[in-house]
Amino acid sequence: MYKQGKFIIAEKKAIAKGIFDMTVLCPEIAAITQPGQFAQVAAEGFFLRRPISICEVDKNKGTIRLVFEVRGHGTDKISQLAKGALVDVIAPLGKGFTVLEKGKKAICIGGGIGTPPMVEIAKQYGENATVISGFRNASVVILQDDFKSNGNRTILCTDDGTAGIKGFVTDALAGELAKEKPDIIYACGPMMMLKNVTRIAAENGIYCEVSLEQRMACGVGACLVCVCRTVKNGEEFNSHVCKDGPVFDSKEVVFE
Amino acid sequence: MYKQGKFIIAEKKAIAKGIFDMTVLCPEIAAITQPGQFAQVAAEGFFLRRPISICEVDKNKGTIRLVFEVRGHGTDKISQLAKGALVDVIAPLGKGFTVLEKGKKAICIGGGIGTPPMVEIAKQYGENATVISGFRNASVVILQDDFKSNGNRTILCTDDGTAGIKGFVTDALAGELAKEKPDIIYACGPMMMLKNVTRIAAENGIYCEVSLEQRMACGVGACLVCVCRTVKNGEEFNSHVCKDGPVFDSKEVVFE
Amino acid sequence: MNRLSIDFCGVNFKNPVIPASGTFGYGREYEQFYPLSRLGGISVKGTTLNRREGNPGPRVAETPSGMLNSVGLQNGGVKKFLEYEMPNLVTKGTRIIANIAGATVEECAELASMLEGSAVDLIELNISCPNVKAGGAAFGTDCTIAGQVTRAVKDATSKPLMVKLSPNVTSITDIAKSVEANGADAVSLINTLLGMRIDIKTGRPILKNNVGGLSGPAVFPVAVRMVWQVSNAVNIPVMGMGGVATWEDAVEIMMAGASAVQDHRRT
Amino acid sequence: MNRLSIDFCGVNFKNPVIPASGTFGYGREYEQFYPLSRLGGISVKGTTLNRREGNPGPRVAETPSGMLNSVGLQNGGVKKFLEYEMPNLVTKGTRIIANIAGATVEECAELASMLEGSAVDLIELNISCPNVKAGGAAFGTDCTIAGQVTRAVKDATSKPLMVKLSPNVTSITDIAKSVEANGADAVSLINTLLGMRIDIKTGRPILKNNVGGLSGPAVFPVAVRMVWQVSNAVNIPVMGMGGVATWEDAVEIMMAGASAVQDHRRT
Repeated sequence: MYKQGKFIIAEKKAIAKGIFDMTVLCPEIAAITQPGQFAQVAAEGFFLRRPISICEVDKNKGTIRLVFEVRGHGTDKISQLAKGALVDVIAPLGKGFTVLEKGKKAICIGGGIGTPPMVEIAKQYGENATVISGFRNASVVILQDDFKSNGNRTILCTDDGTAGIKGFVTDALAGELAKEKPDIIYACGPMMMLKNVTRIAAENGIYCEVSLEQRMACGVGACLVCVCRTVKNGEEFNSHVCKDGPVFDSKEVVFE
Repeated sequence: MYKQGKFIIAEKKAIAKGIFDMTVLCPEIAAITQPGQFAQVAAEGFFLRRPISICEVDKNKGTIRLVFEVRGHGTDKISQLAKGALVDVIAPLGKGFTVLEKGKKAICIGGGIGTPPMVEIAKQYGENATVISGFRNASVVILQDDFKSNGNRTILCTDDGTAGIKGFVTDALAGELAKEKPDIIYACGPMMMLKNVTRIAAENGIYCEVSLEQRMACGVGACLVCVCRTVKNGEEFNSHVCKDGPVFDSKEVVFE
Repeated sequence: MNRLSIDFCGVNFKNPVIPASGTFGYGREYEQFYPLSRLGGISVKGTTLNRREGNPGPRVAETPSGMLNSVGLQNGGVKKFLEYEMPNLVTKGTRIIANIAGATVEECAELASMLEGSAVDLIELNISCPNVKAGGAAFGTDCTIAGQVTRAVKDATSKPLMVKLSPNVTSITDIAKSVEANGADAVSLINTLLGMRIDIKTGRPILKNNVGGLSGPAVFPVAVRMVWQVSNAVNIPVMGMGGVATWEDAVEIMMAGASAVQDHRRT
Repeated sequence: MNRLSIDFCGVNFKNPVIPASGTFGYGREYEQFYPLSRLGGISVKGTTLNRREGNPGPRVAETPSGMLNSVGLQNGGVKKFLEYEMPNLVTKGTRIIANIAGATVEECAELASMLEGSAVDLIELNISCPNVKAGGAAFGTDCTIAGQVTRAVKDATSKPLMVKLSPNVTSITDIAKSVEANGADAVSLINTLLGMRIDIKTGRPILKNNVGGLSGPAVFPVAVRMVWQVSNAVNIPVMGMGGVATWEDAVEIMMAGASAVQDHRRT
């Protein structure tokens, strides 16, 4: 079940170089949104909507929060929408993260602009979640305070060491697993990162869910363009990020 | 010589049902604009600019005034631009009206949305100009006060008599000519009206200029799409409204 | 009485607007938006003899006022369509147009014959796909082959047959006349225009398949022109499609000669 | 040295970007915006043997991300071009591409021969116009006729010859190979796609000529695809055009295989 409509932008600000943070007032969407789902956002003058992961949901205020990077003319157009303006959104879309029962421990891993969807899922685990996020450098570090206000433990990595520790999130993950194994791992970011996280999780026998990206059109599973390669009981087949995902059991994703 | 740029909208208001009045601050354009010239106005999301006649020029304030009717999605888009916003304009374009020396008398005839260009040309003649304007009904009558503040004499006609006298501008013109013949007649409006004005002017031996309309693309004479049929010394040929016009000697226009 | 209802080559549609094949899945995805019973009919996504995985991704590229796609006819095959989709579709109270595509003339005929027992109202034959035996050239780009496949399918079915024409041809009227002469009860047009986009950051085509089908408002003027040409060249009804996004577009393409319209739902 | 300069079939252009024929007149209208000396060259509007009045209006219709036009080759004829336009153009310090169109093979050849003495750098032969002797079908839609007219023009001129190809064909690579085999020194593509719009208020086509040529960003994906196909099929250079509106578009169509670009100035 998803809704479409034009909703008021309650807040909008830039939070890093080319990265925007937009809060949309849409109670009917907020009420049914699960962690890890996404929204299809219209960019005026462009034929296709832009899929944007839902960073956070406030069911009391009836808002969803979209944190996105300007990657082209379309996302640039969306980023120009001002507080108080209307934004055309279809949400919530796709299959979100599996949430374990209270008391279970999770490690949430975000790579660059793959970090936003970790806010809502990490919130479900509070102090039982460790969030490992990695960025190119200090100028594009985002959402660390949001994780802290979730009560999460945070480990910040940058490629060049200009913020947090110098290194990859996978190094930090290995370090964490050496100390204690969580009940579940969530990851979103570049394919290479997801591939490595998947391998490490498998080696440690930990269930892992990854959130994938693909060029998308309808967003609801009708047009079949947002294909990704998956495997079940030894058989490979095509799944679709918008409907079968964006969240997949990492064991079922075929990484080239 | 014409200019292109994005200029600030100094004023914008609706002045009748579906008719908007926009004042644009563009000193470099205002400085060189002649009565009867037009502007090419960009409508966001549309490939072609919309040609709009220049209603009035204020060289001191550095503004031009555009009065236009919403005829489709493009003009509707332009009508949504707010005071203070930027509008992308190319102007002044085309060949304007011939202005006679002081003291000469003129009759200016506007039919419906063909009325706006009469404001600036009538202003040149002050009390020596009689403005005959015709509209479908009272709900779409525009610019009468502007003509009065020009010092012009005004004769208002409506098809249904809901404002001014009931009847066509051509009837009013015939009546005026019976009393006194002006040195020149200017007209802008539906082709049928222009055809009749042209005939009446010819019968009375009065020089007459008409401003034509045609679907347009480049607006500067390069693409040759805005064709109109004209005649000179007995030979018929195609002219182009954007460059050879929009104003033509009525004797040179071929009316079907 | 319903003033919107039409008779299209013997099939009664409660209204002339039908979502285009490939844009609407099997209706399941959009049911909450558009109760299927309100639609004139539904042209379900292309069905082949055997299950097809389709092309690798990326399968889509945005273009000005349109998009390119190269799904590659991914579908579960005709058996799954009959066993899994049809039982659901027949309960929806709308006309069912089965869109079929084969790699050979024989395969197209076999597909049609397998639909014989079903509740399918109208068969739409896609001839824009490559004819394996003719070196991969599309059936729809050659008058003779287009006629042959039409005749073979017509002989294999008792259902009305509509042939979906490719716009990537020198003379679409010649193709239309050939399929009409070979038994087509109707034609639908236009299928997508072949196009390409390149990612200037990488220098590589955006689509993994390099080229794909262009659809959307960008192609609408070509669709209107071809519908106008074809409806003036044949005596069978024309179903118009290609960038139809608004009610004004539907009116315009019907004014060009279409008796019904397949539109491209925008969500 | 100028890193942007290119050699295109023997003609040196100071840069590879050239306004497309028909969009730029003879340069006079845009001179104040774009000093002609800064352009790689100019492809002047289509020139015919005798003066042509062109089609009646309306000649233009807007489309999503594009427009239809049906100017009908209005121009003053080749004599006026040589006597009135050339003397002005030669002073501009840019390469001059003369775009010529004829109603018969012989007329095309005569046009080319009349340019012999002139300072024209490159002849662009438009084969998308109707061949009167072939019942009005465009030269560019038949491999044999396209080859014949190319050969006739090549034999009539000592200047490099570029043939402008029509996209309204089943296989543009076959046409390209045929004109290459018949002496073309280069090809330019794509010309406009045939399209139509209808005014739903009147039910009549917007263009007086009913159909017209579609140009603008809407057709860019088709242009990229055809440039890619043709540049992989022939050994002569390709000048790419069709909806090129931004520098990114120019880069993209050159990545598809074009050595130079004709763009469509937006003002």
